[in-house]
Amino acid sequence: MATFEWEDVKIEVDEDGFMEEPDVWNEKVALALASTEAVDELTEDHWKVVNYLRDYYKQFGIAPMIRKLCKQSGFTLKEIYDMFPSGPAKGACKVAGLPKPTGCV
Amino acid sequence: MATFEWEDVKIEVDEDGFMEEPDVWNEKVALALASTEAVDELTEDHWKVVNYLRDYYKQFGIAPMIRKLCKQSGFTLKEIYDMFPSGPAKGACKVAGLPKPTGCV
Amino acid sequence: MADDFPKTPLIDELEKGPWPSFVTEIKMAAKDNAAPKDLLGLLEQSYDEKICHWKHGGIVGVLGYGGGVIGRYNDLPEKYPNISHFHTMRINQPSGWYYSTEALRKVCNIWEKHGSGLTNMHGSTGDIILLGCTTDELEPTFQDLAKEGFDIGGSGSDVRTPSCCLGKSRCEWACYDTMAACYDFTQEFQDEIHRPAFPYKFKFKFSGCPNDCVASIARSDMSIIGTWRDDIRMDKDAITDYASNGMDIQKDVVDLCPGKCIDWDGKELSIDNSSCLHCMHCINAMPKALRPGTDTGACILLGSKAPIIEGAFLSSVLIPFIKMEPPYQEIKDLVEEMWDLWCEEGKNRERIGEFIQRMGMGNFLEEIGVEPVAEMVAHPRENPYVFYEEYYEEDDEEEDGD
Amino acid sequence: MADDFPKTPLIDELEKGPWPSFVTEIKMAAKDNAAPKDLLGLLEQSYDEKICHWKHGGIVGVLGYGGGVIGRYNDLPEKYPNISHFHTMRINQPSGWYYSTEALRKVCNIWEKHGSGLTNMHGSTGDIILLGCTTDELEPTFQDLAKEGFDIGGSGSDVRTPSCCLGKSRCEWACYDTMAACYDFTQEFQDEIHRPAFPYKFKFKFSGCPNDCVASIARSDMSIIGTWRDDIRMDKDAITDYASNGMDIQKDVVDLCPGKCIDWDGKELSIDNSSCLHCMHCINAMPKALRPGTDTGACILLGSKAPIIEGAFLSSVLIPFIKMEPPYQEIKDLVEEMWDLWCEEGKNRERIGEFIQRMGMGNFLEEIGVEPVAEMVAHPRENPYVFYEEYYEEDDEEEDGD
Amino acid sequence: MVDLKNRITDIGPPHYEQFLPPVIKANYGKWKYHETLKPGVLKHVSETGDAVITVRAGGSRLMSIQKIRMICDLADKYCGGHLRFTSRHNIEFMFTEEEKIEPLIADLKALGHPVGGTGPGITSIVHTQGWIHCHSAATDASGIVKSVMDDVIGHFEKADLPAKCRIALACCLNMCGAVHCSDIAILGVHRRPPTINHDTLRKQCEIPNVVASCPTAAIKPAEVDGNPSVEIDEDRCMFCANCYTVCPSLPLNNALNDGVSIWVGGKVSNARHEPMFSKLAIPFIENNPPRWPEVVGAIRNIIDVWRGDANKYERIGEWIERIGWPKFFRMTGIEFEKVHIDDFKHAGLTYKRSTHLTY
Amino acid sequence: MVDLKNRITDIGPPHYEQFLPPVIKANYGKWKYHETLKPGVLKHVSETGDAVITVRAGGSRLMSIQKIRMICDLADKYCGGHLRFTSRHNIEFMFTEEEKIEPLIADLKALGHPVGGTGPGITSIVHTQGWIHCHSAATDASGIVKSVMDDVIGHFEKADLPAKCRIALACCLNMCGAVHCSDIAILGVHRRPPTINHDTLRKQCEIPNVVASCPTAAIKPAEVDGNPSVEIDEDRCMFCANCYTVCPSLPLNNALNDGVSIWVGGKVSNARHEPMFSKLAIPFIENNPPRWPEVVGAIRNIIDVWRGDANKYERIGEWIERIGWPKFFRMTGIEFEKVHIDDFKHAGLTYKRSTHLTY
Ligand code: SRM
Ligand code: SRM
Ligand code: SRM
Ligand code: SRM
Ligand code: SF4
Ligand code: SF4
Ligand code: SF4
Ligand code: SF4
Ligand code: SF4
Ligand code: SF4
Ligand code: SF4
Ligand code: SF4
Repeated sequence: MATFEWEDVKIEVDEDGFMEEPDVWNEKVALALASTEAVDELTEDHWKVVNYLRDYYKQFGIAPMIRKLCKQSGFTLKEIYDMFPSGPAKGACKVAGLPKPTGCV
Repeated sequence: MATFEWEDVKIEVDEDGFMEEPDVWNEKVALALASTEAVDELTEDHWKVVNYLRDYYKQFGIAPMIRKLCKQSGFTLKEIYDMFPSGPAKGACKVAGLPKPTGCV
Repeated sequence: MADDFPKTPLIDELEKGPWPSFVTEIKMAAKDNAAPKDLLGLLEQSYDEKICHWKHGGIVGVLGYGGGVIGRYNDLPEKYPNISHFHTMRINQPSGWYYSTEALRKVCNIWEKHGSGLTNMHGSTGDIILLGCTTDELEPTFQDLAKEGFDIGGSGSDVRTPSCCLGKSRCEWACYDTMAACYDFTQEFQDEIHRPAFPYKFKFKFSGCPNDCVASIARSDMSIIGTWRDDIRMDKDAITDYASNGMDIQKDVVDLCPGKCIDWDGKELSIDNSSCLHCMHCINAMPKALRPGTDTGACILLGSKAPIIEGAFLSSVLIPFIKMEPPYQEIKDLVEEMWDLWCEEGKNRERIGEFIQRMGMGNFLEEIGVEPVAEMVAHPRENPYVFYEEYYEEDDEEEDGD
Repeated sequence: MADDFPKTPLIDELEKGPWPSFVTEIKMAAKDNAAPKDLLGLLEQSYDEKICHWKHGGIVGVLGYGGGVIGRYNDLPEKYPNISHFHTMRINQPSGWYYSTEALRKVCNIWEKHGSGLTNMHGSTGDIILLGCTTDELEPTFQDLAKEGFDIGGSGSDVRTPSCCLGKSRCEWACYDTMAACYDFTQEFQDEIHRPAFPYKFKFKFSGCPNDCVASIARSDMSIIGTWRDDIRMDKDAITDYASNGMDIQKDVVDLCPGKCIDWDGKELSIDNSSCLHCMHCINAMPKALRPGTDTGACILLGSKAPIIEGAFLSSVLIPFIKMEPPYQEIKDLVEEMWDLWCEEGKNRERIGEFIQRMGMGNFLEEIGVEPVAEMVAHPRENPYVFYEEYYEEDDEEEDGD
Repeated sequence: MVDLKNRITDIGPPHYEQFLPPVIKANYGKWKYHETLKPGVLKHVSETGDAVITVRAGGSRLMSIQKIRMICDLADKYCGGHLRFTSRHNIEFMFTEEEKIEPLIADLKALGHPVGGTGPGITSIVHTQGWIHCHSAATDASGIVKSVMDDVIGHFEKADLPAKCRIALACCLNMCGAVHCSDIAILGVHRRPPTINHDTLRKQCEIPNVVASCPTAAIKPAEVDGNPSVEIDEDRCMFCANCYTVCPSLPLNNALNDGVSIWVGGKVSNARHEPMFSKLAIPFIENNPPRWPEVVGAIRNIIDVWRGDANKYERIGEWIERIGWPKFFRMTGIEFEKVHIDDFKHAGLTYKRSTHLTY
Repeated sequence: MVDLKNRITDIGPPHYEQFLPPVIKANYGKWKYHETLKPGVLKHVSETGDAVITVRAGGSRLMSIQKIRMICDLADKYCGGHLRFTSRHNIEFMFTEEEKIEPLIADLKALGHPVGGTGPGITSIVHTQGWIHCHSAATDASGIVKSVMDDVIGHFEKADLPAKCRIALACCLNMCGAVHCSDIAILGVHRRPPTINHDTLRKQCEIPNVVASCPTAAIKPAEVDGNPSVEIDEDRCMFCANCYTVCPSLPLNNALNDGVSIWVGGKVSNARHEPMFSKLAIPFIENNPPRWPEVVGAIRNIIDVWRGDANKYERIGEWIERIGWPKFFRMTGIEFEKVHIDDFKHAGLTYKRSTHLTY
């Protein structure tokens, strides 16, 4: 466990930089986390992805499968990688404050 | 479908003498049906079996397995055959106004 | 009476041809009996409409018994009143299906008096099937038969009528006395045959050797199949005779031996009996030369059945070898043991084979107190999903159950 | 530096004995690098405590890729700080694992600069495994490697690094060019290798003949195994040589042929090629005399995997025979077809083999537009539970779907 | 009223010993070997030197008491009043004098009963009730059996096949004919999901049992017109009729859709190969009474192809195992279809998991 | 900051052609036959008359860059700067001059790398990470492998077995070593149900996925101390660790209970017999580092018994199929136990469904 600071944000993160306490997520935190994933700013498109992930997670308790994410958000996988260079799992889920994806490694 | 009459009881029965409308069952009907199954009178023991069958059916929507019937009612299978010579399925279930047992033939 | 037979152009076609005709049989019976006559009409109608006209179920019987009669009503009772009731009775055949004509004629007479005059000799479980009578005639038929020494067989969730190959009565290969064992078990379990109390049916079949002439491995919850443990008996001269009579021993015997344990050098046959799988093939092929050994007994297998519901099963080995001597107590004890378990934990309409599979054979064996042996499996497990039953706790000295 | 190695009496035992020692390798690397030194300590502790000290998961990677790096942290970072991060990178090996020393040395140099200096040559999927570096070094390592022409392989729910036997490069039996095909497919599916988007992993393995030297039938979702359709090529003189050199052709070849289609009369070998099962045995046994035919191609099978979760699978036949010619379009189209279906309907962590089994192979074939053929099954169904798909209604003229 | 006290019950079957022919009784357990004098005629020789001749006659299984009496007449005439039936409902006459063989065969012939059924041939077909007595039948039993036997009787009388060929018929998936392990099996199949009689279901059936009966979970409880009943997802139905067995209000019988499927390659004996299940060959043939020519033809075709290609002792399943299923389909001209591929519990194990293929 | 624009990506592996030794390149696709000059040394002859010698050296798989460089030195010295690795991580040196064979072997020996692994013998063990790199390992990989290879190296160098014997190791049920089809497989097993870290589970794991991950439905959602978590029915757990894979808060690793099981009789090739799965031989052996003598001994025993009884070309699974499993257990002295009997999905098909038994 480590503490990650960015501007006035100060959160606990694990070794991979995922939030330890997803409850304290807010939009500022998202910006802070984005900065670690080679995302310079969060555009409307970014937020669309982030919000979809958060909604899905709230409803089902799990992250959506990537195919579903693309379909529902309307972005191709390539576009998602363009937005989040470290990809939907490491990049987008981290920014969205979801638990660290497992299993699919 | 046929009509079966005994004393003042008059009920519709199928070819095997099982009630067509189990809802109209009452104790008098039980006596009437018993008369067709070589049961002369319904003793306390008979009623114990009949009532167990009815209760079980009401609760679970099925007739109990014979093993269960014996265990719960406290009678051996032999005793049940002594009471209901045509046996638990044909004899006791009929008297208790249950649907005709199937499948186990 | 023959001329008031119904018109049956379709099924009349089945009187043609060389094989014995069941239609002719029904007509024969119909000469003296109204029921078969109606049956002809009903059958013709089925042939015309391509559908059967029998209704589901029917629960009728004789007093004191819960099984042995299959109730049956047709769905056109006005049209075919003489078979509006048409129940069959299953009569327990004698071991090996041997009869005196005297006994058979008595059965015929009783059935002439009470029933349709039609039979199946025999049903596929093995009973004499008395095909068709009314509810009222069940009890009288039963009692008349009982007086002649016949009893009713099984139906419903009970022990079904056991059956056996003719075994020692006429077969040189019988490794135990199937007819005696079948009779003994049938008598032992009269109560279980007549008063259904199981989750589902239970069948015994006794075959004298692995040729399995009553198909026990495919059709019985407990299959008792004769076999031997010592060496195949061999008559060398008879082998030479087969060879000189033109038998291709290499091709027809050696190459087909599944144990790959026979050698034929053109003169002498030798068998590595320790690798023999007791399949019977070499013996079947050379009955005058080879015979099973003399340390004979049976292999006991469990669980075969038709496909409803988990799919068809073949029986599988429970006891690789056991001597078969009356009163077969060890086997009977085991049977009681497993019935207790099955009755306690089995689901409705769950055959014992399905039950074993659901609870796991290992657990089943443990419950009935039989040691697992490698003979029970075609091969050990392929998946690593092992229910190891104990584990150590950090502060344990001992092993701990979970 | 060697003298400040941790004390490792347990694992030191593994430096003894004739087989090359991985402990020695770690020590070699530890001479110039702190990470392997910590690894020695950690490993010794594991050996002492009989438990591993790596934590679950870790999600790290390089930019633009979703896979190819396995994140790993130890659970005693204070004690072993130099391996507190110890991620591995999977580097896509060249087809057939051929290298020039020049290229290999470059990889070594890069890994010396950025990583632990430890590798697996190779991982069991086939990659070069660069064993252990910190998060910060991932991207630089990747870019340095890329500059030398190397790229990262698969991990996660993507296409895994394809691999192949050496095929035509050195094997006389290769029925198609495995190395070319493997390279071609790898290039074709770069996106699918690097950006996980499937329900679960998907592996390709290419073997040149049924000997299957990359174990494709056991370890790949799609197994592409070379075979032939025409007659086995035969050099009669070479057969005679084998015989005269003492080979027992009857016992060692004929008797072991699973197609039972070889005859040997002591002089001539003849093969009934229409019954040949293309198992390779006779060819393996007499490489100088027999060879696969010349009408060669591949058999394509689907679905093998390790046991998690439905139990282990072997691949099963999808296309009994297909010519293997670049650009392999027919196969690639089929692959896309089935990925679409699997991605649409597959469950999370459901391999394609499990998916096929869950939806039924018949339905699967229908969806991907492949005709069922008898070659796909070991045998037709044994159970009668057939989903007949259409039935007639009473008032229909036509057949009706339900 | 029945006299409950003095009824005879639980006596079991008569003891077999009283029925044994004297030579059988005398040599019980002493038999040494046998030979086949001609198809349908066996001779068993005892250690004691005694021998018994057996003549096996084809039975029709469904027999009138009139016929049984005629058979008894023959047994009285030739066998001292003894006879037996076999496990496949043939009739066996046993005696010691070889010279009785031909007269008995002639008498049997006159009665319409062929002699045969031994050795590498076809014996009587194990079968079931069909339209004669069962409510569940998707086809008739006796009619098809008669039609097939009329066609293959030559193999009953001559025993001229590579090996035994056991045919069985069951008129529904309950498989009372135990067709699951036969060289050739004829199986009646329904192909239309049950129709629901909501009216009677309520009274006749135990809904939890009905729901539980369905192996594919196609049946769900439902309220219909205010009454408890069930609904069925027809796409999930594979026509096993288990629901019908436990509930009369769910009949599957349907004249337009019922018919017959053909299965091959099962066996029971342990001889050579272990016992095997029958496998699907022809998924569906429409009912075509009275003589089901398509079924008869299909079986004839399978037998002929097998007979032409198999080695001695090779039963149908063993033959197919040697040549492979693809060849079986090629040689018989039967089309391989989607439904041949298993999709029940063990389906995966039936997929071809090797490259052992012929082309 | 990384320069996102100018990064090189998706180039795939280098093309193999540039790495092929000249003789390989020249004769690509033209090979005619091969022979084995001695264990570990193959000679492939081309249609063109060319020939290539291959010397195969045992690799340790886990290699330092230092070692790789030394290997490269040898490849430079003998092979014009080319080398390859095999699908079982051995190292192959290829050249055309037979006289180089012995010097190369001597140099390899000096480096600690034995030559062999061809033909009917033992080659390198396919294995996995174990305590070197994986979180899931129930045993170490490299340590057992080294210990076993030290013991069986004779069969690597001599190829003196009835047939190939492929050994594989996987340190947990994920079976990255793909041990499911090996002649002998060593499999790390957990034997204690997961311990639940309720505290972290809430944050780290997707509970629906965790519940769904368990093949035996042992895991149920539960509230613990007011927080969502799961509970596990320990009796239903068979230690597959699938839950652990999807959720770090459910570790199964346990020093007291982890260990090794031994499996036999699998194969991959289609030669003779179709590919086969490995079957359970020894359910559990405790971890005994650093040299796991019980595991080494168990494998030695199986190899010796097989070697003593098998026919030429008979791999372990083929041998057992011939002699039968009962004999395998009798001959190896391994005890047959309850856990050998399958109780997973296809269990019924693994029961012995015939009387084909030896006594
Ligand atoms: C009469 C007989 C067929 C015949 O014509 O020979 C028969 C007839 C019936 N069988 Fe059977 N079975 C008959 C032997 C068999 C056999 C063969 C055997 O015993 O060797 C089997 C397959 C082996 C087995 O036990 O699995 C058999 C497997 C079934 C099944 C499926 C059982 C299963 O577990 O899969 C049912 C369904 C049921 O029990 O509800 C069944 C149910 C029935 C019922 C009672 C129909 C029903 O669901 O109510 C049939 C009554 C027909 C009628 O109206 O007469 N019958 N049944 C056979 C009994 C005659 C006798 O006693 O000698
Ligand atoms: C590195 C490697 C083992 C090795 O030492 O060689 C490996 C290592 C892991 N495998 Fe694997 N697998 C490796 C080849 C395999 C193979 C063999 C193959 O590809 O031929 C298999 C069996 C074949 C198959 O695909 O089924 C394999 C079947 C699994 C599974 C079970 C998959 C299944 O469907 O049953 C898992 C579990 C998972 O996916 O969550 C798994 C998961 C893992 C993970 C990622 C552990 C996890 O759950 O997170 C391991 C990371 C270890 C580490 O820390 O380095 N690994 N894994 C192999 C990859 C090296 C390479 O890229 O060359
Ligand atoms: C009479 C009968 C037993 C009984 O108690 O009724 C019987 C009697 C004999 N059987 Fe059988 N078998 C009888 C049903 C069976 C069955 C059961 C069945 O068909 O339902 C089988 C298992 C069939 C299967 O595997 O599907 C059976 C499989 C055998 C075999 C093994 C054949 C094989 O190669 O697979 C032999 C050995 C042989 O014929 O070489 C055999 C051999 C014999 C012998 C030679 C035994 C002897 O030494 O006397 C008997 C006369 C042979 C013959 O008919 O050619 N008997 N035999 C049955 C006659 C039925 C009938 O009327 O046709
Ligand atoms: C180099 C390699 C391919 C590669 O691209 O790397 C290879 C190369 C050859 N294999 Fe292999 N096989 C190689 C892995 C395999 C594998 C895969 C595995 O073990 O994981 C198999 C499947 C093993 C299995 O069935 O479990 C394999 C099953 C065979 C067979 C079939 C053996 C059998 O009887 O079952 C042969 C034929 C033979 O040896 O007679 C064969 C034959 C050959 C030949 C003779 C082919 C040829 O003509 O060149 C090659 C040298 C033989 C030798 O080693 O004795 N190769 N071979 C692999 C060497 C691995 C190693 O370092 O030991
Ligand atoms: S099973 Fe064996 S003992 Fe019984 S009749 Fe058949 S061959 Fe004879
Ligand atoms: S009984 Fe069967 S296994 Fe035994 S020797 Fe004879 S043919 Fe071989
Ligand atoms: S799989 Fe066949 S073609 Fe490839 S290396 Fe092995 S033997 Fe040669
Ligand atoms: S390849 Fe195999 S099946 Fe074909 S002839 Fe050779 S040994 Fe027989
Ligand atoms: S097979 Fe079916 S239809 Fe035929 S008798 Fe048995 S239960 Fe009735
Ligand atoms: S016939 Fe079988 S599958 Fe169809 S609804 Fe009834 S029980 Fe279910
Ligand atoms: S087998 Fe298990 S422990 Fe070993 S590397 Fe693979 S996932 Fe890790
Ligand atoms: S280890 Fe496997 S069986 Fe045990 S709880 Fe976890 S997922 Fe379930």
